Amino acid sequence: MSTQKTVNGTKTNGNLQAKDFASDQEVRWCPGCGDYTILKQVQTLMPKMGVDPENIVFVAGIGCSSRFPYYMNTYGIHGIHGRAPAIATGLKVSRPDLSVWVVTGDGDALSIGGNHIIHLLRRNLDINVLLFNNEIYGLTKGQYSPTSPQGLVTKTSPSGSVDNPFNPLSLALGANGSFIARAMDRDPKHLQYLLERTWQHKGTSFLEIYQNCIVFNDNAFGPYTDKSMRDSTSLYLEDGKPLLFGKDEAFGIRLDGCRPEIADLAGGKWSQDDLWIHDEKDRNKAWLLTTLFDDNTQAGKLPRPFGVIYAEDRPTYEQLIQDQITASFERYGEGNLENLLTGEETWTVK
Amino acid sequence: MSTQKTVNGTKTNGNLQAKDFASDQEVRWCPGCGDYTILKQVQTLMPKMGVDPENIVFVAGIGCSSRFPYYMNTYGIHGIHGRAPAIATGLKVSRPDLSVWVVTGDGDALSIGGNHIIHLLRRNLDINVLLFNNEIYGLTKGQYSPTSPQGLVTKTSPSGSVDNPFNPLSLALGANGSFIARAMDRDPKHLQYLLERTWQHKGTSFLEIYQNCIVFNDNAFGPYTDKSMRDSTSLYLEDGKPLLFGKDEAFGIRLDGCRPEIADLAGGKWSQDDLWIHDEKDRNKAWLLTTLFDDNTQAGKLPRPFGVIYAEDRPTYEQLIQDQITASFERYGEGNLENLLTGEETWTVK
Amino acid sequence: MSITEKQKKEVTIRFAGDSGDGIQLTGSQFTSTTALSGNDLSTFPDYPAEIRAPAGTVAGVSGFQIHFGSRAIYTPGDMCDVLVVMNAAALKANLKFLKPGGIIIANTDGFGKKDLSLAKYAPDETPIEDAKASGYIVIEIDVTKMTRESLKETGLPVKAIDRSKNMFVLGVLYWLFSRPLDSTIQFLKRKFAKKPEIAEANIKALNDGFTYAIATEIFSERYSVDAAPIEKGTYRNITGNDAIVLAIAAVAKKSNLPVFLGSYPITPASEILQGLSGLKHFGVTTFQAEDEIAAIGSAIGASFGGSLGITTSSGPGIALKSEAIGLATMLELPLVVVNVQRAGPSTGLPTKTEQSDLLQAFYGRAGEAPVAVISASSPADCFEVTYEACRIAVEHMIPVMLLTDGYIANGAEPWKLPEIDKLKPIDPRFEKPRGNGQDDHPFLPYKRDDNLVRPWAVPGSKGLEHRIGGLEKEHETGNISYDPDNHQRMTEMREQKRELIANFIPDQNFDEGNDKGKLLVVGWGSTYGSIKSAVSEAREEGLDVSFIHLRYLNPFPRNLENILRNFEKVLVPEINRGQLSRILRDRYLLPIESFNRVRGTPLTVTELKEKISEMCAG
Amino acid sequence: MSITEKQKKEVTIRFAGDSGDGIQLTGSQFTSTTALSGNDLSTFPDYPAEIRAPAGTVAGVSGFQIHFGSRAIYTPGDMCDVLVVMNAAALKANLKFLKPGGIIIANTDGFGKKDLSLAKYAPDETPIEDAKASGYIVIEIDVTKMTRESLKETGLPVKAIDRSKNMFVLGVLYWLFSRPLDSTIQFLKRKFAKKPEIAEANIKALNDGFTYAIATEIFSERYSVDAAPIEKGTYRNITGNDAIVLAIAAVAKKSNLPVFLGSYPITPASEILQGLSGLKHFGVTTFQAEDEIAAIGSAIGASFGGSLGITTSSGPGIALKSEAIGLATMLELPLVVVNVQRAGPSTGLPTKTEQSDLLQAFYGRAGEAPVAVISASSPADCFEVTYEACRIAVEHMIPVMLLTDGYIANGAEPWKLPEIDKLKPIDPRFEKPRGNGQDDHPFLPYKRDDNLVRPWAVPGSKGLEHRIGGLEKEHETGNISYDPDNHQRMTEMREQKRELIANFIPDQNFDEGNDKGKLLVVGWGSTYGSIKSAVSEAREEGLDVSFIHLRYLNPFPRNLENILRNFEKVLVPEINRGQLSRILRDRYLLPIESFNRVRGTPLTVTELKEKISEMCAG
Ligand SMILES: Cc1ncc(C[n+]2csc(CCOP(=O)(O)OP(=O)(O)O)c2C)c(N)n1
Ligand SMILES: Cc1ncc(C[n+]2csc(CCOP(=O)(O)OP(=O)(O)O)c2C)c(N)n1
Ligand code: SF4
Ligand code: SF4
Ligand SMILES: [Mg+2]
Ligand SMILES: [Mg+2]
Repeated sequence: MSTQKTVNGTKTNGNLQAKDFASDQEVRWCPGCGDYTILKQVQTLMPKMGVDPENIVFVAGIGCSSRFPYYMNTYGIHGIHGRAPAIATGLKVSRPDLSVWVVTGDGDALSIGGNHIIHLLRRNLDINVLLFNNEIYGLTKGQYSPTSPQGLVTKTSPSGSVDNPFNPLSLALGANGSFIARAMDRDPKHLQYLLERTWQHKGTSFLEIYQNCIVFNDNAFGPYTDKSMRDSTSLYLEDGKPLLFGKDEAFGIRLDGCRPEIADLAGGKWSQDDLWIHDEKDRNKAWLLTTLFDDNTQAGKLPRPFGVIYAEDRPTYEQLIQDQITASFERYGEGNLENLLTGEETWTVK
Repeated sequence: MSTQKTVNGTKTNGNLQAKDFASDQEVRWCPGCGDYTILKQVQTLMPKMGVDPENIVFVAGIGCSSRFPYYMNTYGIHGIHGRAPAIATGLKVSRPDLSVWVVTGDGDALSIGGNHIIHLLRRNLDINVLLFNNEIYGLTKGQYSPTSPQGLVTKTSPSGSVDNPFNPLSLALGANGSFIARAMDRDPKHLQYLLERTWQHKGTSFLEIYQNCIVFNDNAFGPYTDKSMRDSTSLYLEDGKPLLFGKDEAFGIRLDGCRPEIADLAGGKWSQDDLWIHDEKDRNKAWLLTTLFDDNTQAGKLPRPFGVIYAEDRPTYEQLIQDQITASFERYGEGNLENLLTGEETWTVK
Repeated sequence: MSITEKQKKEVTIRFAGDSGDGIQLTGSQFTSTTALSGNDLSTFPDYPAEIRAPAGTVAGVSGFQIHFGSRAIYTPGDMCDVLVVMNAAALKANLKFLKPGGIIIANTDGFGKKDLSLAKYAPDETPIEDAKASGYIVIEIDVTKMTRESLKETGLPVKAIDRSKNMFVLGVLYWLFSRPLDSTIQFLKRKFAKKPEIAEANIKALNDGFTYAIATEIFSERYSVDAAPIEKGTYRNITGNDAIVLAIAAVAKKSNLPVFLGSYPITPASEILQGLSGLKHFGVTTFQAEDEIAAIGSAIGASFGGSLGITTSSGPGIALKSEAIGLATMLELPLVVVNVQRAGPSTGLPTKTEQSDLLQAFYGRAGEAPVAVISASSPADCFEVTYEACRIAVEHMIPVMLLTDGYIANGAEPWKLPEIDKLKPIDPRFEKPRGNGQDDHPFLPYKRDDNLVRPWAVPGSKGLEHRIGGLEKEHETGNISYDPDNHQRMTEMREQKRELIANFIPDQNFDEGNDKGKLLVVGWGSTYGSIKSAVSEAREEGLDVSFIHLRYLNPFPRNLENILRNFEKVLVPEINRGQLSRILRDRYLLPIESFNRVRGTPLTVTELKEKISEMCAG
Repeated sequence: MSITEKQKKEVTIRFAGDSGDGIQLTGSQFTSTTALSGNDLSTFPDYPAEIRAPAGTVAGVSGFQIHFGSRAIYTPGDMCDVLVVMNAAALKANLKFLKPGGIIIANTDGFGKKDLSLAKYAPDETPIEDAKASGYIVIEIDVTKMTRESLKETGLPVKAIDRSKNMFVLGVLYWLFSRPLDSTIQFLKRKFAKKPEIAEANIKALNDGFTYAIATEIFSERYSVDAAPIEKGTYRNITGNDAIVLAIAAVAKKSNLPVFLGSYPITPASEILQGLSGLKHFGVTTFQAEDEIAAIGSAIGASFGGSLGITTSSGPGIALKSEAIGLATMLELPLVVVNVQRAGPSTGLPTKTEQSDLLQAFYGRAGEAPVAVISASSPADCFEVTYEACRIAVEHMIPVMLLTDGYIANGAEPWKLPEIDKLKPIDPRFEKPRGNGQDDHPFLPYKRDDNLVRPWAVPGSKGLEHRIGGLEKEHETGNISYDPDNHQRMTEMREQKRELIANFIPDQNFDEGNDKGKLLVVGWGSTYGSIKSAVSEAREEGLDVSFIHLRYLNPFPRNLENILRNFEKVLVPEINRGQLSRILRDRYLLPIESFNRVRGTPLTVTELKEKISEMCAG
């Protein structure tokens, strides 16, 4: 019998290291699975937050990715399929002091859990959502998911999936998401940066992480991670900086009205000054960024953006509720049970 | 005992009139409810479609609006709360020959049914969705809905709703909707036009209809329907035409890059040539249109658009499935049961 | 003509009119006055299924029934003595509830040609004359005319004047039942504090109705009903849903636990969410979720965070929660699931009552997922039962299903205010955070106490970090375990934990009769009043019948089996197809008989009494 | 050393190794060859819970058990005679399944230091020596070395060579059980048709394994198992999930109905969706929905449109479908709901087996929502049962819940191919479109026939336009009705319609024993094999025990009560906490005993036989 590992009571977060956030449970993903890197990066982030482990909760649904909480030496719930956002919402509304994380997969979040995700996003609770997108159902052994590309042959789509996939970031923006970003397992440094941003954002942070399922959908993100291609297919966004990509940043993106197009900086026609300058707060342009990618596997097409696509400050749901609670106490005072039970009209039998 | 009314067998649609599409069931909405107009306009549309009544099916969830099928003299299902898109999907996939309509409310479609709606939109079945948005739960007597404005006082939000509402059209666009439009009960002619467009579109048509709940949320759309205000708050879109609004079309909308702004045509600074020309096929601009409205109750702010915001031709889900079925028959011939049962390896006991 | 004054032991009145006629208000005012007069009483509102059906139609009729008396009253009455109808549709919809020879007070203005046709009477029908011919006593009053007459000096517009019609009628009834007007007058002053002219008009109409009844001698008899022998104390009137709201506030106060309600509106449960949404200053947070699954999910999340998580719904919504209830049985966190049952299956008859979710409560989950089940027998009983449900959930770390139904949710009865100090304490099993000491033993989230209850380790507690989930867990450590023997053991423990609750609930007592004999009637839930009335009437007739009414359904009280075995026969009346009777038959192998009806309405005392007589005779 | 040839009546072999070792393939090849040799057999794969646990660990062990014999075989066997282990973890995980004194064939190359440590053996443990010391016969083969030796001339890379290790072992086993190699050789040629060098290598390894066994004289005994007396016919091997797929294709063909499957993947039901998704040319359309609710919703929509709607899932997914199943009971459309049960509650042990969703199938809905329930007893039985479920759904316009479980879903056994012509006809109750004739009677969508079945009126049929929904419906017209008596009547009719199915299913027959006597064992579902074995063994020992196995659970066969009453005692063995036994006790008030285990595994014959002996003695 092994016991659940608990953080040594004497350490406060300041002294902790990534390994202190690893639980004693054996990590059981397939060798080579992208989930490992993400776990490592999350564990690396934890000490930076300066939040004591007992004030952190990881909530997950069901899926390979959703096993995540078992491996974190914090509080954790491995819930039911698709419902992590709902569980996390109840937790965060009632415990705004906690740092709450949702770990979910493309099936968990966007198939069965689609409704909860979009409602979480519009409500804007301060919850960090890590969506491990491997464009497949891993745990159930290889059926297509709502992010699988049309035509993907899987166990349930022997002649190719006919489903037009979701664009998770467009969906999140359409659902009034206040923080929308994309990372990949194969670029751990950038992932680490985005995890930090995710955590820093006050409100629902939606971080899509491209995650390779080596067994059932290997190399789905090859175009963005393979050395040979990634320069021309991946665009790294930086706030206030022009949109540049390609080997030696030879290309940029400019806007012709509302239409983005590639500007070849070598040609002499365009310089960096002509380029679209990324503004994380511009919701209209955020839409363009989420939809930029549709053809990007083909040469000469627009690249796929990674980084923070949109970040908006707006009140969190739990704050608005806390405000109402405070106002309620101010207005009525601490509830008087006797008065409440008595109500408006009574009579007495003697 | 009254029997369910059936269309007289001798008439074909060509001879039918709106009233032939009214069932014999008493319509039981509150007097003055916006649902009546919509029912009338739908019944008016029916004969125009040239589809025989037996080939039309109305599917609904639960809500005041969802009682709709009972009043149509076609086939109909009054399902369970939020699930009409799922029921309609099974029907349409298996019976692509039928004209399938989903009637739903803001609670039915966007609260409990949110997941099914977004999946319907991405899959793009040729189903016509009429979303009766009254920004309230009518049937359950007045709780706030996911489209109720923040701050609305209802039975479940005595100090005002803290929920940031969905923008149904942004959500639909984010979910890859191929046809997105908005109408209102109080402009029946325009509604009739949009119903026609809804029906004509091949793919999932998403028509949001502002509908007044006279009992629990009266006048929620007053700003767009009241004579005194509607000129400056409502923008009627026409494909290929500039965006004009205001009394005597005195104002237009122009685009400063990606930022829409009001152009006062009287001032002399701007003429109609400077205006944004509506293009139903432009998805980027469609996003701008869905988000145009946020401040529109205040003077001088951007108006709210009505009409077809976006219309895209792309293959329907049922067509893609039919294609696979055809391909399957072509490739394997009509399935041979004996061969199938036999499988790859058998042995015989004598 | 002289007027006879008659003493009555009990009376049932049914008010009926169009949804716009203020019937519910009239009813509740009559109720208040009756309560203040010291009668025992029970009421039931009968709303139309539609929000606002077209005025004047049968679908639009709103009803309110009150049964009061100088003896103990348990039901709103099967049939009424007096039927007040404001229009033809109201008569059409309600005549079937009037006792033979009963009194009809009819607003003749509601029986015009158009009214008759809206009510779907045939053109040549004369319902009032027909009623007289059938032996009913019909008192005809042109209420509209009399009210307009009464208020013509007020200068109010006719529309406003017509809104006082119900007060005129109430005045008539107050005279008929020898009631004082002052309570209603006070009420009207309060209600229309900001519109004194409206208050005045209503008060005048009320007074004039009263005077009208004296002056016109339309009645030959006048009634009085003495005060009932009621337990001493301070009372208020309460509906079942309101009682649940109050109980939850009481739990928050007494347990010092924050309470979190995750819910999604549904008839007839919505009022609980509505009521609690205004009680933030009692430590109750409400969350209107996007659907029932999110509602229970959020409640589970809140329970993990150290709140008492509650979720409320009705049958179809509870069905949606099944999977998450299963999760809660694995997590072993406190959770209260309130099911205000309605008539099913599926959407069924959403505004009508039924008790047909009992088997769902027992068995409606995948796998062996034991929950506790408890039920309320009347509107007032909802308070104590809800309190108990919360106590059990917290102290036993288990989901508790609380069953009420549309009938008690909307029905009202007098409720004796509880003494707050005497409410049972509620004692959460919180695990203490680990300090820095050497001797801290490792934290074992699934180490159970003598009652098999695991500790509640709340985030924020240092040293108790742990992970829980729906996969089978290893005994004590709570780690995932695929071990066959462990699964057997944990399955048994979860079940056993539920059974051990029996040690923390009272033994079953008798509501009527002796502890052995010929016939035992066993009830549960909202049928209490009907059964109580039927059994006590049968006993008055000398029949050997006893009655127990179960509050705790799973586990049952420890002495239940003994009680059952002391009777020759057992009868279980239910508003379903015999669900409790199935459970008892399985459990005790006794030839239990089921008396059941699914008519969307309470069981009638008459029918039930017949069945009792029959069984006592047989 | 001479080799003894021994005749065996039955043998159980368990293959075990790392997930990468090709264990399932080895097992299924041994199975094919055994089947071709005319033995009766039963198999069970035992996959790891993880997709790919780290190589060499206990969590990563994959197992395959086959039980075969010259007599009838009903289970894959409680314990095995021969255990083949490819590494230390495989031994660790599986030694408990080996009979005392049994044979271990161990790949010594899998017992290095690293292997022992990965398998979590203590550093000083020597599991092979320990096994010998405990009386097991251990045959040690360095399979890796021998395979590399065997294939060194092929020029294949070592990695590829090592992939043939399993064939080498299979060769050894073929020798040990006197089996021909040709079936596997043919298979390898087919499988690697495009890579002949790989085919050749595998064949060589197989041959060399066989020769190695002869040459090295590692065995002192060799076994043969004669053909079993099997019913004549053509057989194939089939898993339960595959049998369901085939049955649905057969239904589509025989009924001429389009079949629509709406499903969402879930272990252990996914293979049905997967299998059917390739059968479009059989008239089967599959739809992978966004969740379980959409899955059943789409199936209901398709049924309304004239297809046979089917939905498949496992316990937690079925829980989510509860509300929609309720709708289907109101709509009275054909619907088949397949529940491939797994060990619960909640996520439970998703890859393990249990029968604990029976009460959910009976009662897991709001309101009185009767459905038919039917269950499969073995992989092959899934074919006929699925066919029956579809027939009942179509002919009685009712949702049918079909219960199987993880054990029969993944387990395989020989299946005698059915004669397609002899499959029962399936006859939908389609309503004819209305013509132009004067004499057309009005269409009444809820007018029932003698079996209380309503007509199926499909969109596209002129003159049959109608609206249905979840609100209570008026008898015959199907219009919404709030009438109390109508609700009573419709509730009874829906129930009665389900009961009348009893007239269209066969009487219950006996699987073992006489039709009266001391002890009757009643089973259902996947426990068939274990019970059959236990009862037949007990009967061989002369015990007075009979056995019936129920396929039709709701309604039960008409003669069930009579059967039960003819025995002194009744025992119901189940892999749950006694669910069928509850139902039978309630129904027949008989003191039925429950024998139950929830260990995620089939019941063991041994334990069950003990219980039977005990009851026969008592
Ligand atoms: C109610 C329910 N339905 C279905 C399942 C089966 N299931 C478990 S995980 C999963 C999908 C996992 O896909 P994803 O969320 O993308 O996670 P991944 O395994 O790819 O990380 C499914 C369908 C379940 N556990 N519960
Ligand atoms: C499963 C379930 N949950 C809740 C309900 C209760 N309910 C019925 S309609 C409705 C909301 C209706 O709102 P909307 O869809 O906006 O329709 P409206 O009445 O406003 O037209 C709710 C919560 C239900 N019938 N079923
Ligand atoms: S199946 Fe895919 S996602 Fe799951 S653990 Fe294996 S590689 Fe990772
Ligand atoms: S409640 Fe509102 S939406 Fe419903 S029928 Fe009445 S007015 Fe219409
Ligand atoms: Mg995935
Ligand atoms: Mg609404």
